Amino acid sequence: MCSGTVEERSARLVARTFLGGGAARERGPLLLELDAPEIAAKSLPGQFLLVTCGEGSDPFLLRPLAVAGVRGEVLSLLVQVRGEGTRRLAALAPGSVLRLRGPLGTPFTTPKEAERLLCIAGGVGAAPLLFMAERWGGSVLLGVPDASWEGLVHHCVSRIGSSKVTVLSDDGSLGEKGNPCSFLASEKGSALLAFPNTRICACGPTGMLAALAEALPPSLPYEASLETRMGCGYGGCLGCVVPTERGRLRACVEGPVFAGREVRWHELG
Amino acid sequence: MCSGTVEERSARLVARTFLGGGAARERGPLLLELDAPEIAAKSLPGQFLLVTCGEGSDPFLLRPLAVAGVRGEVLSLLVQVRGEGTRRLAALAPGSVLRLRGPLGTPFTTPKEAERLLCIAGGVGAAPLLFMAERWGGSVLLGVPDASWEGLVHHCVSRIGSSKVTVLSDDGSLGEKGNPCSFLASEKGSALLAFPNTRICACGPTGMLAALAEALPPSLPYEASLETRMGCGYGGCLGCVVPTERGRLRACVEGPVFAGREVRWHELG
Amino acid sequence: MSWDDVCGKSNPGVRLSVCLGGVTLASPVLLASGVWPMDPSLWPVQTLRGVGGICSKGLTLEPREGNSGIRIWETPCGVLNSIGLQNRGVRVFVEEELPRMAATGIPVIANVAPAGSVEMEPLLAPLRSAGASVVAVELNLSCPNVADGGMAWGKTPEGIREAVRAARGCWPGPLWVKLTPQAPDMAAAVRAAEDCGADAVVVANTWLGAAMDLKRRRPVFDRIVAGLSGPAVFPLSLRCVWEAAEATTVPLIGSGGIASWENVAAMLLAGATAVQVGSGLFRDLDLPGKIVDGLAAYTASSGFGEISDLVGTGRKYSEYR
Amino acid sequence: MSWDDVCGKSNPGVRLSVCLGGVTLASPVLLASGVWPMDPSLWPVQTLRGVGGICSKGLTLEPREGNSGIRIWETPCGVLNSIGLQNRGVRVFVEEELPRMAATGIPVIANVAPAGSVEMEPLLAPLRSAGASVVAVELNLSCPNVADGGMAWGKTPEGIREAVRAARGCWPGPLWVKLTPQAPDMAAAVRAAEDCGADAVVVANTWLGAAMDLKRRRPVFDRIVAGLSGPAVFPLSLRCVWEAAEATTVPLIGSGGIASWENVAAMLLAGATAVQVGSGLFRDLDLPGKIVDGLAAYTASSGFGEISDLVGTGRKYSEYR
Ligand SMILES: Cc1cc2nc3c(=O)[nH]c(=O)nc-3n(C[C@H](O)[C@H](O)[C@H](O)COP(=O)(O)OP(=O)(O)OC[C@H]3O[C@@H](n4cnc5c(N)ncnc54)[C@H](O)[C@@H]3O)c2cc1C
Ligand SMILES: Cc1cc2nc3c(=O)[nH]c(=O)nc-3n(C[C@H](O)[C@H](O)[C@H](O)COP(=O)(O)OP(=O)(O)OC[C@H]3O[C@@H](n4cnc5c(N)ncnc54)[C@H](O)[C@@H]3O)c2cc1C
Ligand SMILES: Cc1cc2nc3c(=O)[nH]c(=O)nc-3n(C[C@H](O)[C@H](O)[C@H](O)COP(=O)(O)O)c2cc1C
Ligand SMILES: Cc1cc2nc3c(=O)[nH]c(=O)nc-3n(C[C@H](O)[C@H](O)[C@H](O)COP(=O)(O)O)c2cc1C
Ligand code: FES
Ligand code: FES
Repeated sequence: MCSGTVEERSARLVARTFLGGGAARERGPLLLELDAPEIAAKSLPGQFLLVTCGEGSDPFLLRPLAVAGVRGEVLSLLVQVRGEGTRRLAALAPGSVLRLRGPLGTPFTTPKEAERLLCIAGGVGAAPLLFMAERWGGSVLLGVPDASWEGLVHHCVSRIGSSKVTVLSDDGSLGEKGNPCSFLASEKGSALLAFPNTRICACGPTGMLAALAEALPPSLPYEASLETRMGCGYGGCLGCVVPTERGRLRACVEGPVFAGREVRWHELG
Repeated sequence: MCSGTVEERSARLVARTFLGGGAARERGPLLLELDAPEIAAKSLPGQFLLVTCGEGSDPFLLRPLAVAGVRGEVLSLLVQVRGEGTRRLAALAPGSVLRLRGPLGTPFTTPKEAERLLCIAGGVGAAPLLFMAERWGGSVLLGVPDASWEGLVHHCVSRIGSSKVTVLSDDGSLGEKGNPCSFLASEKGSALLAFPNTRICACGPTGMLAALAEALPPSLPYEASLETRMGCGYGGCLGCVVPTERGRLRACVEGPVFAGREVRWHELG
Repeated sequence: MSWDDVCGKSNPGVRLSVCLGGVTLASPVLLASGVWPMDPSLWPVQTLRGVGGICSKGLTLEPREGNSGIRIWETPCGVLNSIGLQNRGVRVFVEEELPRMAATGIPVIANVAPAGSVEMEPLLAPLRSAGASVVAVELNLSCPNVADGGMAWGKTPEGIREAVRAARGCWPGPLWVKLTPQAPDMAAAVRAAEDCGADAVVVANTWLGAAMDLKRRRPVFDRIVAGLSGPAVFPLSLRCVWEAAEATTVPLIGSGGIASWENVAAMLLAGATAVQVGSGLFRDLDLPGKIVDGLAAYTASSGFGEISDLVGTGRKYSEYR
Repeated sequence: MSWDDVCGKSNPGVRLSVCLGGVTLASPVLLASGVWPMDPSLWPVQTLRGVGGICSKGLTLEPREGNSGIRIWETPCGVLNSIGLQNRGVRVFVEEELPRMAATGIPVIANVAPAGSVEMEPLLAPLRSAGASVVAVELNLSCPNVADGGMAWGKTPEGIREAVRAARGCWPGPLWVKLTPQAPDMAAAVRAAEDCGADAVVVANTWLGAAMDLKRRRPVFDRIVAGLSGPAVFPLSLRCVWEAAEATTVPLIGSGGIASWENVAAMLLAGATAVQVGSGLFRDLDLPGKIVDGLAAYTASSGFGEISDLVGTGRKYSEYR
């Protein structure tokens, strides 16, 4: 009857790797590796966790973070420091114990045999997509702002192979100059999309996801993982809803992965 | 005009030593050594600091802790874990940075040349008295509950010499069986008090301090350092007042050291 | 997993059950309205240990899609919410959601949010037809996040009287009334509810707050104001419970900021018979279980045999005011 | 150290000063009543940077020794206090304390807590005689910690009117009125103050809370209830300021939970002209300086030249309610 698979457990931080270069080091992205066998075993690409970022009740809410990979009993997260919670998280020394709630949400659709997976990532949006590409094969289009993101690029390459990763940067200092949208509009990009049976998974800034929904050929399956503020993570509070053609749906249950063309992008803050 | 000497500064924790034995280890007392040159230089025995016990606003208030010693630029605190704040404080690894506010309060009266100082400590109440005895000479009567306090006894002995420390424990497992009050009522204790020009400084549980006020010969100067809840530490909020013959006085300005016979002990919670 | 499994196991020797205006619950810890899914397949199982009952989402006559824009905003030790009663309507509740919830064996309390007295009968009729599946109706006079009905009603004793009378007229079973802390006089509010037949009073819903978005230079919430909950408000809700207990003999259910067994013990000492846990679950899915464990130990160490023996024991002190 | 030294230095390019109902202050950040010593020899110097004025402790006609028992209790992100207006009385203030405070060059606001209308004249007469040393009188209609006067007055528009009228009659200088958040209708409260001649309104004092001592099994405070302040209440006081700004054109001074420049910016965007910082000092003695630094940077990045240009800019959003 109460068949919920969501669990909340303590997990030890076994490793912390700063991927950001130079001055950006503290900002991340960081790779956090956690010893979390039960949750790791159940997690699928596109699912996420809620994570405590310190003791006491301030910050009060847990932070949503995508499962960025599972290797045996170790679950990894990719974290970009944006505010106080992620700052505290990034400051935790290996050995620290966190509480994890998960796995949460609906994963990306498992590609069919015949399908070819194209993952489109903006910055730390790479997190769920790396897990996806690692699990199901496929290539990754990764857009980043500038060269301070080199560490993330290396991390992607080391995990899924350089032949599978196309890098774009806003200022041209890493890979090609541009972003996933401008790339897909280019000749090379169109060729990529013309490949038969392509399935697209995307995660990154809302603007990018919305632009993709406009730009991608309507025939291509397109799923996007969205970010919203969350209370509970298990579908109780309705704090995380996303406006869609099917009404206001919970990012933590029906999402965070939504059919890209179902989302009412213009209604999103 | 605004000549306040209170400062608030960041200070690095340079060493943490657990003095509690066995299972009591985490409970303390712990010795915390902080690199705090400016505050160390100004601190006098009996004065205290307010100390943050973590980031964020929970716990919200700083914790009052007596200055337990000063050696060059290093200021030491003796902390017993009683609640959430001291628990967090005890969990901080060396290298952590704390905020310190101080030095606060009125110190113990400096003994006159001719005076012989007798310090009476209950448990972690030893903190300001060790500083006192170290600075001005004098002997220490230290009452503890049981053998788990051995580390504190050793610490006292190592700082002021075994000949100067008399140890009493409630269960007789360390030093003599008894407590400072029962000891002073004994023959040995009376002899100690009969010594001319004795000045008494005490710190420890309120019950002990009150009992001393009753028991000590009225001719002996008797000062006691009290514990009350505090907001500001600098005399602004009037949250820390102690009922005395001269009215409700601030423990953070007029105290924490009070003339023992001036305090209205029965009005204390 | 049955109700018996989830309650009462871990604390032999201390009786956890409470009697609450005609309803006996296995534990004084309820899950507050609006934080728990209506679909048991989503329920995190570990949370159910220690739970004496579950309050439904605020139900309205017709389905509602709730508020637009940001709905959840973190504050120091708390959270602001502006959900706006998103729910599928009382009929879908009775037909689809309630049967599944009731089948878990955990008592279900139906939280209803009528937009006015005229809605009372059509809103409660479907619940009457649900029979014993609804152990109590919780009349929400306190939602700060909708324009109609809700809090406006709950702020004055007259409004409370009107609403409770209307509900009492069409709901024969146990009737709980959930007050708003925006009511300026808790004592008068709780007496109004009692006078008109409330079997228990919930003290209280969220506190009206606001937040500003410095980047967008506008209020965070589309409706500007939102409801504050979480540990930040605990001292305030405890005070409300104290004041309410001063004024009534109707059983009280404390709500607002509960995040530990100590909070619950404080509520009981102040006069509450039970409590509701809401945002506390956002931080700790084991909270109900931890609460009953801690409460049972405190009860035993106080020399009592039942958790409910604690109720009001902090009120004997009389040197006040 | 002079007033000029402590304000305005660190932010060239952005003007920090504000005009507040006839008083010009070098910074919008004031030290709230009740958290700052009356004796400048105790003032932590580092706190003065960024401070535009200092509110005195609540002054009463006769000396008061304040409340017995525990006076300060920590809560999640906040603090409950039950000081009960301990002070040496208005005459000692005028003769001993005020001259020393005024000599620092920092504007002093006299916070007065009359026990009733009859006390108004004798309480304000000594302050009149103090001349320019008192830049404003802050009429405290909001102390939750005493049995007489205080909050009871401030809860209704009628009470506010009576009190402000009485004060206005015997205080010709700038008159600020400090409201209680327990007033059920902030808009009505602030209008009442405005109607009777308040030059500025402080929104608001502490929130009525309580705490229970589980060991002693009784309320922590001898008076049971106490005033909650600190970051926990910030969302609540911001909402009060929003509501007040909706109802009045009198300058507002935000108070309650301010612990960062972001909090102050939010208050200004919501319509406050200045703010008071109280318990925030318990945690951070550099708070006022940090606030003006952050505010100045935010002002500049918003394209404004003065901090006061921010006032009300968060209110232009109109899709609400
Ligand atoms: C399903 C999901 C998966 C995510 N995966 C990742 C990931 O793998 N790596 C990563 O770096 N980030 C991820 N994010 C974004 C991440 O949750 C936010 O950056 C983070 O919560 C910010 O917290 P903070 O305390 O640093 O910021 P603050 O602004 O201080 O946070 C204040 C509050 O707002 C919430 N909040 C702020 N920004 C966001 C946001 N963009 N999305 C959701 N909540 C927000 C916080 O959770 C917190 O409750 C994900 C978000 C969602 C919803
Ligand atoms: C002047 C002075 C000097 C002190 N020196 C020392 C010392 O050297 N070593 C030491 O171990 N302890 C000392 N104490 C006691 C120490 O401050 C408390 O044990 C500590 O504040 C408890 O905090 P907590 O978070 O662990 O407990 P909690 O009970 O969780 O604290 C909750 C709140 O109550 C306050 N509080 C609780 N107990 C006390 C108490 N006994 N005294 C004052 N405030 C209290 C806390 O500061 C906090 O604000 C001193 C107290 C004072 C007033
Ligand atoms: C996200 C959210 C949604 C809520 N929805 C409702 C509701 O529909 N009906 C209701 O009566 N109370 C609702 N509440 C109020 C809670 O039931 C509870 O009374 C309040 O949050 C205070 O308790 P807490 O601090 O434990 O959360 C909601 C609270 C939150 C946080
Ligand atoms: C210890 C303490 C004493 C206070 N005394 C007074 C007072 O005498 N008069 C008054 O008007 N407000 C008094 N206040 C209220 C503060 O001035 C301020 O309005 C309130 O604490 C909210 O602000 P904060 O959250 O910044 O502290 C007191 C507050 C505290 C914490
Ligand atoms: S976060 Fe609570 S429903 Fe999604
Ligand atoms: S702690 Fe504020 S006056 Fe002593």
